Amino acid sequence: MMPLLTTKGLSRNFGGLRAVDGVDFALMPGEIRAVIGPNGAGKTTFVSLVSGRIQPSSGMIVFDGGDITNLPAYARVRLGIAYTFQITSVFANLTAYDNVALPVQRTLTDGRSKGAVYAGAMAALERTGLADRAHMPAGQLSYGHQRLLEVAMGLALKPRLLILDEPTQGLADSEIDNFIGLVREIAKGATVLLIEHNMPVVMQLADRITVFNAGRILAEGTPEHIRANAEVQDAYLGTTP
Amino acid sequence: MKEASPAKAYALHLGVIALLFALSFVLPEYHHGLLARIMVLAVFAMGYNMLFGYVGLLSLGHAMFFSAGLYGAGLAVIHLGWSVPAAFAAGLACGALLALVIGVLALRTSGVAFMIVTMMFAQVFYLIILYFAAWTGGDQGLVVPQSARVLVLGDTSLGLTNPTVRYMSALVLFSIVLLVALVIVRSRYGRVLVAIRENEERTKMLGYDTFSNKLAAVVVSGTICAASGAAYALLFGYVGSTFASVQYSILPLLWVLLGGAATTLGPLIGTLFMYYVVDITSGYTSAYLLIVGIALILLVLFFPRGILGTIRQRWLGWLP
Amino acid sequence: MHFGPHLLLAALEGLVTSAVLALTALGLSLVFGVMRVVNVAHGEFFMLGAVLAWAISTAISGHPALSFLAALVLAPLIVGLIALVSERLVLRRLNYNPEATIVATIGMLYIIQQLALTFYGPEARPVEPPFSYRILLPWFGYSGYKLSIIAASALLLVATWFVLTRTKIGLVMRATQYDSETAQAFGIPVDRVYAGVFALGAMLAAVAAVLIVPISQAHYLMGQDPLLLSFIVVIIGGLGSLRGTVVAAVLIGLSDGIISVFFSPTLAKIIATLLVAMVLVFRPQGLFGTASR
Amino acid sequence: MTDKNGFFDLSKTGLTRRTALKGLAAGAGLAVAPGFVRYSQAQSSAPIKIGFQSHRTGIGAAYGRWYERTTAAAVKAINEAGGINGRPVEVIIEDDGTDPGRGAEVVGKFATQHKTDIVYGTLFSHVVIGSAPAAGEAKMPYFVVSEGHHVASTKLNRYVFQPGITDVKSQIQAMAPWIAANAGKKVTQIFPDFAFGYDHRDYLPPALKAQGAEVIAQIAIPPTESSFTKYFPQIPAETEVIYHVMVGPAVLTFVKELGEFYGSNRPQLFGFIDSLEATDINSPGLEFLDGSHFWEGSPRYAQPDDSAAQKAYRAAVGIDDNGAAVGDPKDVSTAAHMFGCWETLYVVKKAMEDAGYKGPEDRAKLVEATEALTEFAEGPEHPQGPKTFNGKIHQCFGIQNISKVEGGRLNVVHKTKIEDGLYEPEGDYTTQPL
Repeated sequence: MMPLLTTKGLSRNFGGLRAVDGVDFALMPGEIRAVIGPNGAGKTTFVSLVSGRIQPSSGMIVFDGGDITNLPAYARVRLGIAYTFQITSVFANLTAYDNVALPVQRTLTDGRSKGAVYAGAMAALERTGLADRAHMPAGQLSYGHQRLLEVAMGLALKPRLLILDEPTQGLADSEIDNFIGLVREIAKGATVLLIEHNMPVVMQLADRITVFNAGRILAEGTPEHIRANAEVQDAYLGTTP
Repeated sequence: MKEASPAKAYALHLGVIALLFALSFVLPEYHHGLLARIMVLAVFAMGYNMLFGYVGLLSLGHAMFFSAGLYGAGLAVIHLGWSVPAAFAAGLACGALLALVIGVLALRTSGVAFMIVTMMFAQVFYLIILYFAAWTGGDQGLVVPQSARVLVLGDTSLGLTNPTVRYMSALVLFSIVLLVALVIVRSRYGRVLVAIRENEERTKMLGYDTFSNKLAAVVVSGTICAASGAAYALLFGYVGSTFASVQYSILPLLWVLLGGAATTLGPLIGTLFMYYVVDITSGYTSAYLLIVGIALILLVLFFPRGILGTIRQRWLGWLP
Repeated sequence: MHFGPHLLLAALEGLVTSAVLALTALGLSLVFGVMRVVNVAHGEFFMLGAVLAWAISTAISGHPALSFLAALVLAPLIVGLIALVSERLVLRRLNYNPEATIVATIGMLYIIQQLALTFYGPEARPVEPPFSYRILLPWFGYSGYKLSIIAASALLLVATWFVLTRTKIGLVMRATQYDSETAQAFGIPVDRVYAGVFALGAMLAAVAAVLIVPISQAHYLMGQDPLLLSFIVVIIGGLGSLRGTVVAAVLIGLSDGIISVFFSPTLAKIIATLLVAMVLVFRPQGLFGTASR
Repeated sequence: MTDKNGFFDLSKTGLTRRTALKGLAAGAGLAVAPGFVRYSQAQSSAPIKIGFQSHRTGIGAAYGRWYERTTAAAVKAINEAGGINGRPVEVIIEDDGTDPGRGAEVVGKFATQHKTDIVYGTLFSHVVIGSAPAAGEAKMPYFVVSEGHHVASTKLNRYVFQPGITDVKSQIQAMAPWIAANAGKKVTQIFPDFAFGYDHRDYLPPALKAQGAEVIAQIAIPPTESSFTKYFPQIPAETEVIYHVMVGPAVLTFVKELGEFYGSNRPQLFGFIDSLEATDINSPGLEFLDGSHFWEGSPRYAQPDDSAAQKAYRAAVGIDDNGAAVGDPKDVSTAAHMFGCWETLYVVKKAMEDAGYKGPEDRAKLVEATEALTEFAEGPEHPQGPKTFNGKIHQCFGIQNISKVEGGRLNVVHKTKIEDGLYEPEGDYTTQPL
């Protein structure tokens, strides 16, 4: 099977700092992949490169067999790469409905889905359990609901690759359980790339784990494999309880 | 916000149009004439609001779009002898084309730089009008001959200098632009514009080419302003460089802020309000600018969202 | 006249323009940089400085140098006070919201302009220069006072630079500019810093006006051009960059003078404005600013 | 004053706006409610209402004030002598902000709210041109005191007149013989790069050529300029006369910088006093002008040969022998132009009386009566001098003064003849429908 996403020698420098340094990465369709690593390891920079929010200094990115290195972010979204922000950035002054209607109408325009904006948006809200809050301004939702809305927006984009940047950050335990269910649900139709600090969540969800350290891939493998890896223990797991 | 009470919003707007229509028959002559002018300039404000209110792009150069329409239409009549509809179309085309060019350049910037760049392009436009004084009349401007300001519809010809014809022409233009604006802001496209205003980065990550959307908004906005300018030239018979000066770039901003940015009726309310404040105070004192200044400060202190914006915030959440 | 002397003259004229522009723009830049307030009334503070200079120099009889000096000290102080009051009464209550302050300062612009028209009148009035020495060059004569403006402005700019970079006041201002919330947390009275900066900005404009008024008369509408030019200088120079502001002022002043040697004046203005606009389009952060955000 | 409709409650503003310049028959006849109540001209005691479009704010404000003073003086004189057709004259002032857009609105306001009989008084050309369509549409006689060539160009409409001041084309043409004979043959022109300057740019060269002189350089200066030195190197060295017509608040700078540039070793200077209207000729920095010459419409300083009419006019307006306000020597008048207000009002009076003018319904008659005028004799009504009037182009032509700056005053050294300023008419308003 051909990988959905590959990167070759992907690098990004900020001034003298090599935030991402020659990363070769491959992601198979249908996978749930977790990216872990200590703070400053380059995880967020890496997914930002993949989503097109920042441009690489060198290297290339291939999505579904096509070179997307020079595509602007919005074009990548239209190809099916959706990105949910680490810091919640829903449109606070717009209603939850409008927040979701935006991605829905996008997919309609692109011809990637059919039907009406209203139905599509409500479906995404139903799926995340926000339907009854559709007409509340997003800024007035609780933090947990805002995170869910963020996911709903990602879902509404009908992604083939959904990038979730620390989705459980700030969520209560009960919310996290719901969330794990939701991601599994999503993974039935899409490939998921997940940056996560919460190790139990990672271990429960991920098919494979990629460990970043200092801008490079330190290790990659199944959760069991990673758990057993001494280097990873050293660099990362050992420092967390 | 969008799906709620569409009927109410349309009813309100049609009601406003009906009211303006009815006013034509009861208003005293002076206010009748003044209102015709206000409606034309409210179109200018609506065009400005399209960009400033909904996309959040603060331009200080919209006088150039207004005067592109003004000169486009006016000079077509004066030098080429075009008919009123053709001249109006020429004005629109000039505005749209100018907006496209300016948009492509100015949208490379944002924030304060966007303000300054638009202001400077407008200044260039103003100076060009002065430079080609042989055709534009320079700072003195030109009169559009009364004999040419006749609208021929089939067998009837309507003189645009007739107060009723002028009022109704202004009302037709105003109504069309108002309804177009309402449709746009309630459309998918309008939703995208607001999203860009709220968070452009996020909008990009939802798959929107924000540059193209903003460019389209600049063109729509510029074209509406040009429509106002073209109508001004044809209805009131004068084209002059004053209308391209920076003062006329600040005026629509004021009108929109007063009436309420990102409200469809705000531009009309703001223009109306400002006109009557100047008109009334200039009767009491020659220092009316003082009163206008104080009024502005009081408004911004106590009604920071403008008149309609405050009403929407406090009482009528469904106002578009 | 031959090309060389012509160019020299244009350059001298450009430098005078630059000197005044640099001071005015610096005032705007401070307010803009520290408070994030677009002060549309800045040009009116400039005008007030000139008008007050006329009033003061007419009230004080005696040698022109004496009355001019009095104006140079008093006019900026009065303007600073007026700015302080308007900051307290209006801008602070608006919480420095960018859009609201634009409207409010437009209101201030109208008020100041109208008051000047009412109390000062519509005429352009001259102020006698402190000294009138005509420097005779081989090709043309030139005003000695104009050259002294360049020197005075340079002196004031150095003084401002010193205050901003070498004193505690400057540190406090820079801290507020960098992050007002953190500054507040560190016990910096942000509120008072804002008031001070607004007054200082207005005073710089007033000083520039007092300097220029002996060669260009006080008039109640004189604030418009400096406002537009200052905005351009501030943006081109890059926000909050003192060096950038000065360099941009010199650049714009000189280009204004020198381009007019080669083209018909209105065409020269068109070209100069277009050039500056294009710089902004292709380098929106200004020539010296680092990319914002 | 009653507010009969109470709709917009604007009649109160009307009251304060009405500057009744002469104590006139108060009472019911005066009450004019804007709006629903159709205004019918009451009987002969009702005042003739003149809407005065004044530059109270904006760039023209320095002129507007003196135009108002002259107008007040003329109306006072007219009313004391029994008014027009036995009816008092009332002036209603509206500020146009020296803005053509607002100007057109003000004309509309006079026509439809104040219901004035005529509109009058505009100075700045762009305001005249911007307001003219509104006047034409309202069929409102519009008497301007602008000196622009716009009226005589016949590009405006049949309702616009300029019967009180010679237009600039004629003025320029009348200057040429004197310049060629007395100042020099090689002339460099410096003028503002806008319409006012273009009249000089276009009309002076042919006029000088006809006199055997020539314009060797034309230097246009943008209206936004506040410093001029950088333009002076363009003045050719062989220049014998610098002909300057700068206007606006920066003219003092212009003259001072010219002085710094040339020192005492300067060419002859000839200018239009427009540069220095409302400015004391003895201001610091203007010493340089000593010995130079100026066009003046009407002399600022009292002259030894002033007519009795001129003396009476000066006293009535309240200017002293130096052309400043009586009691305030710093408040210098715009003497060269403002006489036009006085004379225009007397032309209006004459035309209204010729037409048997009763009210707005007679406006067409007033237009025709004005067009029928041909000559104005020098006298109390025309203190500046005799004039001819061309009804086809709605423009009057009078004598012009050339004054020399000597010892801090302007002394008239030459008076042109009316014929010096006559030119071929460029059109005919009387063929337009009324």
